[in-house]
Amino acid sequence: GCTTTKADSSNKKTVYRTLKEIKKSGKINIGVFSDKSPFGYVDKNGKYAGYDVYFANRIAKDLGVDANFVSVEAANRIEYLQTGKVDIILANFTVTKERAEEVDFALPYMNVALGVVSPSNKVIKKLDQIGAKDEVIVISGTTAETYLTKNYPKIKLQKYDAYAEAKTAFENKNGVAWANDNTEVIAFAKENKGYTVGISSLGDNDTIAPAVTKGNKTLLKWLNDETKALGKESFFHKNYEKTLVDTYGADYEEILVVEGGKVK
Amino acid sequence: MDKDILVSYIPLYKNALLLTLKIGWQGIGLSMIIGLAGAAVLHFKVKVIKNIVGIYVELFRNTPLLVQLFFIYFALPKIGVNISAEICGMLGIGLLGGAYMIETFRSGLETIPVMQSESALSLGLDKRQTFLYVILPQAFSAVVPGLTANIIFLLKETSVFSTISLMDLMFTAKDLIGMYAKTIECLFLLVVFYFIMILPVSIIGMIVERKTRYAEFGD
Amino acid sequence: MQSLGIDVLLKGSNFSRLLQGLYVALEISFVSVTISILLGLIVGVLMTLKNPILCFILKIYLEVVRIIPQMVLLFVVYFGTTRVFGMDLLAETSAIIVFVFWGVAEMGDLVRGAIKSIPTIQFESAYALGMNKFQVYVYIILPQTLRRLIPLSINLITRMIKTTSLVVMVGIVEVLKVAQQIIEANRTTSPNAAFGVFGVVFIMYFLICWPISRLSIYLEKRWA
Amino acid sequence: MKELLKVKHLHKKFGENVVLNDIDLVVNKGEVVVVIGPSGCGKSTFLRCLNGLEKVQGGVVTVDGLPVEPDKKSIIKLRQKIGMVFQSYELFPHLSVIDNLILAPTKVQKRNKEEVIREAIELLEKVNLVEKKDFFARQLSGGQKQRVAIVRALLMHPDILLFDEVTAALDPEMVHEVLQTMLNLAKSGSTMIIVTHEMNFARAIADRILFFDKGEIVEQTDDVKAFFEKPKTKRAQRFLSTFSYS
Amino acid sequence: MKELLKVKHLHKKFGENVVLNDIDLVVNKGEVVVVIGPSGCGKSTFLRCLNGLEKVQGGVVTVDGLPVEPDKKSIIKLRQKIGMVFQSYELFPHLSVIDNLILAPTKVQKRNKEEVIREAIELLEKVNLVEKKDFFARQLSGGQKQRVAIVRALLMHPDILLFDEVTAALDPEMVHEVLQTMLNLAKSGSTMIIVTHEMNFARAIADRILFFDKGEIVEQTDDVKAFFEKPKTKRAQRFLSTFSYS
Ligand SMILES: Nc1ncnc2c1ncn2[C@@H]1O[C@H](COP(=O)(O)OP(=O)(O)OP(=O)(O)O)[C@@H](O)[C@H]1O
Ligand SMILES: Nc1ncnc2c1ncn2[C@@H]1O[C@H](COP(=O)(O)OP(=O)(O)OP(=O)(O)O)[C@@H](O)[C@H]1O
Ligand SMILES: [Mg+2]
Ligand SMILES: [Mg+2]
Repeated sequence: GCTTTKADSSNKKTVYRTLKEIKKSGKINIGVFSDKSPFGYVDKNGKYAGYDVYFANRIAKDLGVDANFVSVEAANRIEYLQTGKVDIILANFTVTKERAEEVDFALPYMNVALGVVSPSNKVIKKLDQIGAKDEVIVISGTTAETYLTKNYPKIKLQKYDAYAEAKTAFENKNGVAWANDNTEVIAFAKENKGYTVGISSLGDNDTIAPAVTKGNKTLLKWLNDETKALGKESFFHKNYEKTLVDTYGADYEEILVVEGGKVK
Repeated sequence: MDKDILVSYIPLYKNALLLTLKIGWQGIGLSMIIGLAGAAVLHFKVKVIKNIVGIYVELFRNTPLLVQLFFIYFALPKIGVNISAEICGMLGIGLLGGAYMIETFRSGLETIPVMQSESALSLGLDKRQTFLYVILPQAFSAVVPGLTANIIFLLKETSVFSTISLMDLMFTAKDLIGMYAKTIECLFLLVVFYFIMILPVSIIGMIVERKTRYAEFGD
Repeated sequence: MQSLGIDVLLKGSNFSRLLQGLYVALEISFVSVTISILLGLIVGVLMTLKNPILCFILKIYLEVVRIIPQMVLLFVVYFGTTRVFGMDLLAETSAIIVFVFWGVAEMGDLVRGAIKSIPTIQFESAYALGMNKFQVYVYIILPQTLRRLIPLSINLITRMIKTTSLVVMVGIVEVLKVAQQIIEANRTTSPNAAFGVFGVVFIMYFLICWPISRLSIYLEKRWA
Repeated sequence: MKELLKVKHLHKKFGENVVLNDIDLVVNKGEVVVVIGPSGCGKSTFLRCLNGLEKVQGGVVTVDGLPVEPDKKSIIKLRQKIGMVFQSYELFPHLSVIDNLILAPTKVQKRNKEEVIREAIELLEKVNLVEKKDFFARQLSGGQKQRVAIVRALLMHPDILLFDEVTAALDPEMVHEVLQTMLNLAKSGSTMIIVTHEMNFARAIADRILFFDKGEIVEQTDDVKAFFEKPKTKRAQRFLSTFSYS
Repeated sequence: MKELLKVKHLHKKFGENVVLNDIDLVVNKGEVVVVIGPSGCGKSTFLRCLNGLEKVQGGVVTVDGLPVEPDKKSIIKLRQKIGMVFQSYELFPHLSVIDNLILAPTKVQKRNKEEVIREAIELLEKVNLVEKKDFFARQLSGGQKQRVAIVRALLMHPDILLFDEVTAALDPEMVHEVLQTMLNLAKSGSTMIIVTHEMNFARAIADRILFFDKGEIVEQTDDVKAFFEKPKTKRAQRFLSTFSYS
């Protein structure tokens, strides 16, 4: 909004920290989810872990600084960047037009496609099968929610805050289907009998990317260079094998991973 | 702040307001019934039930609504009781509110001098009539400020409805911010709609308090 | 339904993290409650002084606090101060500011009510003894209001403790957030963990708040 | 003469504290009994026992032959035979004068509302309060409140009226109004038991004096004049002497 | 004789309601003035004006030559010269008897605590309450409370004492105790203004009687005996007649 620009112009000092300042301080603040396994979560030893965090740790290492993780919510990711309270958001942040107006996205490091899972006895294969009274379960702040809200405004969404609640609700038959990242729904169908993924890839392929405060050119450039460089050593494949393979299996590695910032 | 965005969000907020009001007020209605019944039980010192009411109050007053809702909504279906999110929200507010209301009504009843019930009894009114015609109407005036505070508190507590997928005002705001990143506009609208929801309660509370002040003191 | 997932709490440092989260919640609420009570006493006294402008301002303050959701206040204090003034408050500080802002208003109103319930004759007999306003409040009125305040403020305190779960919005990891983290981290291995973990959180809150409300009943009886 | 109220071996304790010790009394129809005695001697408690507001530890109270038992259903019926007026706070502040008056007759005795209102207004006229019928308690003076309370008790057509220091909270001129009302009732043949500290009034109204001390009836006499001039017991002498100053 | 208190052309209104109308009065050292009159005539308001608890609309009150002005700083000092005892609820319930007594002398007059305690105990002995010194107000009877309130006022060494119906809420025997205490004070030469409804007491203690009606002094006399036997004004005659019953 306009307030951001106003704040930017009225304060001589910029809200963000340049690459130099970060390096000098010896610490980088990275906003990650702390309860979105397997992307960003806290393991049983109290350490941040997951696909996003693995990347974040590498960033800190290559910058030669310590990583300071900040637990963010879907609703405050943008605010954290715009006030410079974190330097980078690495919180499963899907690139969208609206968000790109507020923050700067670096090169992507992952794909998301959506999938829809439904009970095997009433499989939803096409979205127009969903009746006017039926409700589809989504998790608030995810790509599925954004996508369905925008492209299928008629479909009634039942929104939950967290995975555990969405899952329990789905099991309790509170919705006819559950839309989420396709990896998630596939994994769910694999683990739970009686459910089928009727739609395994929906809409355009969106990407997930790190984000920095708008205008933080030095950090953005460094991140892009870093992503490209990491591509040479297949870093994100390694990341996948470390953090995601247990949940999604090896089949999805090629579909999900974006290596070197280049979307296929 | 972007006017177009504000305008385009208003319908969503309006729906959320209606839902919050609907469930909130049903819950508040329930909480008042529970509050009155519970306070009556404590007032009449009904054996056994009195203790149950006591345990209920302690349990619901001292634990977060979020967790209460979670159990009502997610645990009950596991044992075969299925209730819709709306009813669950209403129950949650009603049960939490009931615990607070009992306390409020009880303290209101205690402000009525014993002499009042004694003079009612000596006129031949029975306990029920004394409670209904003499004690309760008077307690009401003492209770109004507490009641107003409780109602506002309960309307605001609807913000934890996100756990059970009810799109109340707070959840709508958080959700829109998460999707479209317009934090300031969303929070602004949130405050505006809370204002619309809560200010009338405050004002009505003040008016009712003035109208029902029978006691000898006050201005 | 397999295990209710209480076992996930025994893994690694999970349980101690939950306790740590509880500690964070209690720390913030304890500090906020203490400051709120002290400032609330002053604001409550100010509300009873017959100064129309002051009364009006305080009335508006109370209504504002009642209407604006605490989450918005958190955003305003934590992010807003940075945006507008370029200040960088700690998340904990912001949380305490917001809770104090809220607590002082509510406490002040309780104090006002309690002072109003003290018979005028108490003020007058103190004045008649040659005391000044300050002495009357400190020696006569406030000590008498404290007793009436106990049950009411205990309600406020338990509510404040429960409301601290909002602080996740400014990145503070308190007990409910830790619970979410544990549930999520184990979502594949222990899908029902939510019930067990939330159950434990339920008990934890109860074990904290219940003694406080017992204490109030005890004090109320003792001082009656 | 009809025996209306009978008390036999009444015992009342609060915890270990004996408040009424073996009280016997018979009140006949039309009689005015005045109870006096030092503070804390049990006068109020005695009236409250007659009305079933207190549980007793021994003895019986009968009104018109029926026993007064606080926890029985029958108490509701019995209380309608006994009107009681207290020292203070006795009007219901949330009701107007007329609503205070008709509440019990219509709700308890289920009498016709119009008829009760008509009777209420007649009685209000007798105590000069008819123009206050739509006022609330807080808008009345203390003396007016007490007169309304008396009318309220009368409207139930009780067989016997109990008055517990009804003028203790009033100013002298209001005391006068209220006591005058009671004197008129006495003249019209009402049966009454009156607790009072107004010795001049006691002397004027009483058919019989009961002097209580420490939960016992220390002196009881129909010769009211003689009692006030020279009571038989030392205790009553001492008590009466406190009403003069040196 | 020293003029201690002087009231000149005192006017007091509540809104449009004139409560005190052009009151003049001089009280000399050692004098006991008793104020009587019907309820609502302005007696309490009058005492409250003397003490600066009410703002006045006209006239001056001086104590020992100094003007009583409610909003001035000087009022704090002046009030120490004027002791006041109210009808009821006057002890501070959160403090023990002794703490009630020493609060003002130590905090307001900054006197030495030990010395104040010693004096307090002496005075408590005089009113037979020394063994209650560590009790709280709720543990005392009404009469005991009022005697403590009187001691509390005395401990400030006031030049003049104001009593506003201090016995109105008490039982006869307690009334007696308290009035006896006041009689003793009068004998020891204290200057007092007393509002009371106890006519026997007024007669016994007064050096001068002021009869108030509708905010004015209707009758004022030093011949106390004559006033009670046959007051000069019709109004006072009617007032006194309410204390007897037909
Ligand atoms: N509810 C109660 N619990 C315990 N003791 C009580 C209770 N009510 C009265 N008493 C005690 O019983 C005794 C008699 O009290 P009661 O009120 O009958 O006296 P009274 O003669 O009416 O006195 P007064 O003239 O002051 O009204 C007193 O010692 C009193 O302390
Ligand atoms: N704070 C007040 N506001 C308005 N009117 C008042 C106030 N206080 C007293 N009055 C009025 O002033 C008049 C005098 O009251 P005051 O209390 O002085 O009478 P009083 O002679 O002491 O009567 P009583 O014998 O009943 O104590 C009354 O008409 C009363 O209604
Ligand atoms: Mg009594
Ligand atoms: Mg008076």
